[in-house]
Formats: sequence, structure tokens, C-alpha cells
Amino acid sequence: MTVTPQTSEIVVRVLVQEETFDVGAETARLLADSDEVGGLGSFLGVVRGGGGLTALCLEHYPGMSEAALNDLAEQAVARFDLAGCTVIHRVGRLPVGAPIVLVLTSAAHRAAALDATRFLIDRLKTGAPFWKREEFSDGSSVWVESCAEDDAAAAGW
Amino acid sequence: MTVTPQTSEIVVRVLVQEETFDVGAETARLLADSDEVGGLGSFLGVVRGGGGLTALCLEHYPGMSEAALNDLAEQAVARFDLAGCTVIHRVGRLPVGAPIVLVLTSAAHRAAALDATRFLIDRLKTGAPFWKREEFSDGSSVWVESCAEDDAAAAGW
Amino acid sequence: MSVTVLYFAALRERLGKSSETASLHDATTVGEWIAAQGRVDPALADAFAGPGAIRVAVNKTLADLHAPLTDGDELALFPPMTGG
Amino acid sequence: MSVTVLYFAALRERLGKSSETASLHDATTVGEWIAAQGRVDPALADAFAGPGAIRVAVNKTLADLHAPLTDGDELALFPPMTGG
Repeated sequence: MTVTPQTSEIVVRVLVQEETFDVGAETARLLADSDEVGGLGSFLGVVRGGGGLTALCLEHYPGMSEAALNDLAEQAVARFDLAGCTVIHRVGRLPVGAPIVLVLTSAAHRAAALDATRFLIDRLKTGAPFWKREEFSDGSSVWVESCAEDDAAAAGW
Repeated sequence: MTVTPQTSEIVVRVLVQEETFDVGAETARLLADSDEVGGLGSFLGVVRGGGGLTALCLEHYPGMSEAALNDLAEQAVARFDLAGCTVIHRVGRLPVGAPIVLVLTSAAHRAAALDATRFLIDRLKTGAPFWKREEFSDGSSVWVESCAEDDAAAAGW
Repeated sequence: MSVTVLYFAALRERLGKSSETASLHDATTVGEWIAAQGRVDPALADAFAGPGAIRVAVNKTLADLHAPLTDGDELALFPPMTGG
Repeated sequence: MSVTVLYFAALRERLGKSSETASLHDATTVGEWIAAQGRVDPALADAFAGPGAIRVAVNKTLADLHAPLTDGDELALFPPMTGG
């Protein structure tokens, strides 16, 4: 029987969850699950403080958010020479300093891992159904507007 | 007394060591040590298997290796709008799958973190005094030659 | 025929509802439904007045105003996405 | 005056030594010392025969063949670096 390498051998792990995640454990898991890895790239998004911000509330479209992240992961696999990738996005109320999103990629060579990491976070910002509302210490809150810089970054790929 | 923001407030952590490192702990540490962080970029280099490779032996120039990594970190801080960065490079005999190097950057915005991560690993490959010898299952070993692709990546910045 | 309509984020708050069931004629596109609904729901019409302000998904896939709606579809309307 | 000379990696193995103390005349550059030493150590001359094959550091800072050496300096000679 001839075994042909299949795209399905590439490990894709996508999660949308309220709970936090463990960067070390996710790194170890991706490394253990994929062969001939020379490098892992990652981006970890956290709630940035300043201006009286106390928390972000992240709303999503259940079902579509997971599908959109899976679609982005498949696009990354198709475009870059990856061994695997993991995308975890949190929802709910997240205080300043809390992790929001993790993009983790593995590849034989560093360029593919770093390119794919950037592709995934750039596209994810405007291409998956998540919405952020900022909460401030004075009790006010405001929905985050989409930003032209993010649109340009997503369109640049 | 007027306090002016200083470059020295940016957290730079450089280690050259035989022991492994804890990606999760280093991530948490960098996040805890720096203010108003919105994103962390990272690259983790590991010993890639294949072709009968069993281990890499990493030699370095003690004293200069730390100084060269510190210099690269300072360059990254000067070029990119970072909150902090961590560079850890292992030496000694490392089996397939073992972590070799960790580059970790934090910034208010993702572009700076991702750019600085790539700058650091690209420059580190050819600009810090480490040398790799590959060991194979048949008992042979060979020093890794410098590669034109790495030279080009380092010169591209 | 009928479709389920979902609203998210600022649009959900603005309209004061997160979902509704819409009865509509056959061969209606997303844009046609929004135009018809806007005539009976001024808040919805207002929300769509700004160019490019609202995004559309049909059955959990991004779509545009020309997408046809068929019985049982899930139509979602929401502001530009701000994830990550 | 004297300088400490260090050799690393493949060059260390090729020369069969990792360090030595070199006595030299005043106002000697790295290139002048290598040329003089190569006349008494053919292995060193061979190692430097390939263009760009050897890198130089003086007192733990990358340097080139024009760098001057002064008493007590630490001169290091090694192949292109392959870290990461």
C-alpha cells in the first residue's frame, strides 16, 4: 500500500472557550503531535491596560466562530509549509492582563512558522465573528470599533 | 522630580544555559514584568529530526555569547516599540525534539512584537557565537555549515 | 418560508433583540429582506444606513447582500468583527 | 606584549587546540598576526585560505582583520556562527 502524505496529517487544533489556556502545555502538545519540527512561532494576545480600562467583554457567534477559525487554520496550512497549528480564542469577561488569544504554529523551518503566525493573527482580527466591548473604571463601556490598520493588515496577505 | 521614560524600563532578559527552559513560565514572567502589553510574539527553535540525526551539540564562546545576545536584544529594543524581550539559548548536547532557543517579545501592539521576534531570531542565527555539530545514528558527526538563506535573512533587516 | 435572524454585539444592543424568526416570500435575497424589514423596523434601517457598517452571514458563513435566503436558513447580522 | 588566542568549533578541532598565548610585536593587527602565525603553523594558514571562512572577535566583540591588537587582548578565531 502506498502512503501519500496528506494534508490531514497536519495537526490543526481550534478552540473557543471561556477558560484560560496554558501556553506551555499547548506548546508541548503541538510539538509532541507533529514530526520533524524545527521551530514554533506564536502570538499571545492579552488585555492591554491603560486609560482606565478594567476588562474586555468578548462576544462571539457560537458555531460560526469555531468554523471561521478552522477555515483560517486550513488557509494557513494551504499557504505555508506547516507541521501543525493551534488557535485558541477566549470569550466572556477578561480583566486587564488576561490572555485573549493564542496562535501557535509549528514547521520544519522558521520562516513558515513565523509567516503563518502573522497571517493567522492578522486575518483573525477582522475575519472571525468576535466582538470586544471595553469596560472602564468609571462604569462606562464601549464597543471596540474596527480599525483601518487591522483591515489593511488582513488585506495584505 | 521629573521622571522621564527610559529605555532601561524595558525588560531585557538574556540567558545562555545547558538546562532547558519553561516556555509557559517565561511567558508569564515577561507578561508580569512589563506594563500595558497587548501582545507577545515568540519563536521556539527545537532540534529537528530526520536523516538519522540523533542530537545537536551546541558549542558557544562563553562571555561573548551572552554579550552578543544582549546586544541583539538592545538593537531590538531600539528598533521596535517593545515592552520587553527574553532570549534564552541552550548549549551542550540536545536530542531530537529538545528546545534550543527561545525568543519572546512583548509590546503594546502585535506588529512590534512579531517584527522584533523575527528580527531577533534572524540576527541570532548568524550573529551570535554559537556553533552546531550534528550527531547521527551511525556514529558520524558533522559541523553545520552556515547557510546563504540565513545570511540573507539576517542582512534583510 | 421562514428564516432565523441573529443579531450580535452593538447591533444586538441597538435593536434590543438577539434573534427573531422572519417569514418571507420565496426567492428573497439578504438585501431584499433587509430593505423590506427596514420599512417596518426603522432601527434596522438606521443601522444599515452607514456604508459597510453591517456584516452578513448565512448559515454561519460570511455572505453579502446578494446571497439568496431559503427556508430554514440562519441569517446573522453584525458589526465589523474585532477579534484577537 | 602577549594576547590570548581562542579557537572554537570546527577550527578548534582542525587545529587541535582551543587556546594559546601569543607573543607579538607592538602595533600588530589581527591580519598581521594571522599572516605571521600562518608561516609557522600551516594548519592555521590553510584554515584561512578560504575566503570569508573565518570570523574574528577581539575582546568578545566581532572585529575584522584590520583590528589592532594590544597587550592583554583576547583574540578569538572561529567559523561562521550557526546558532538558533
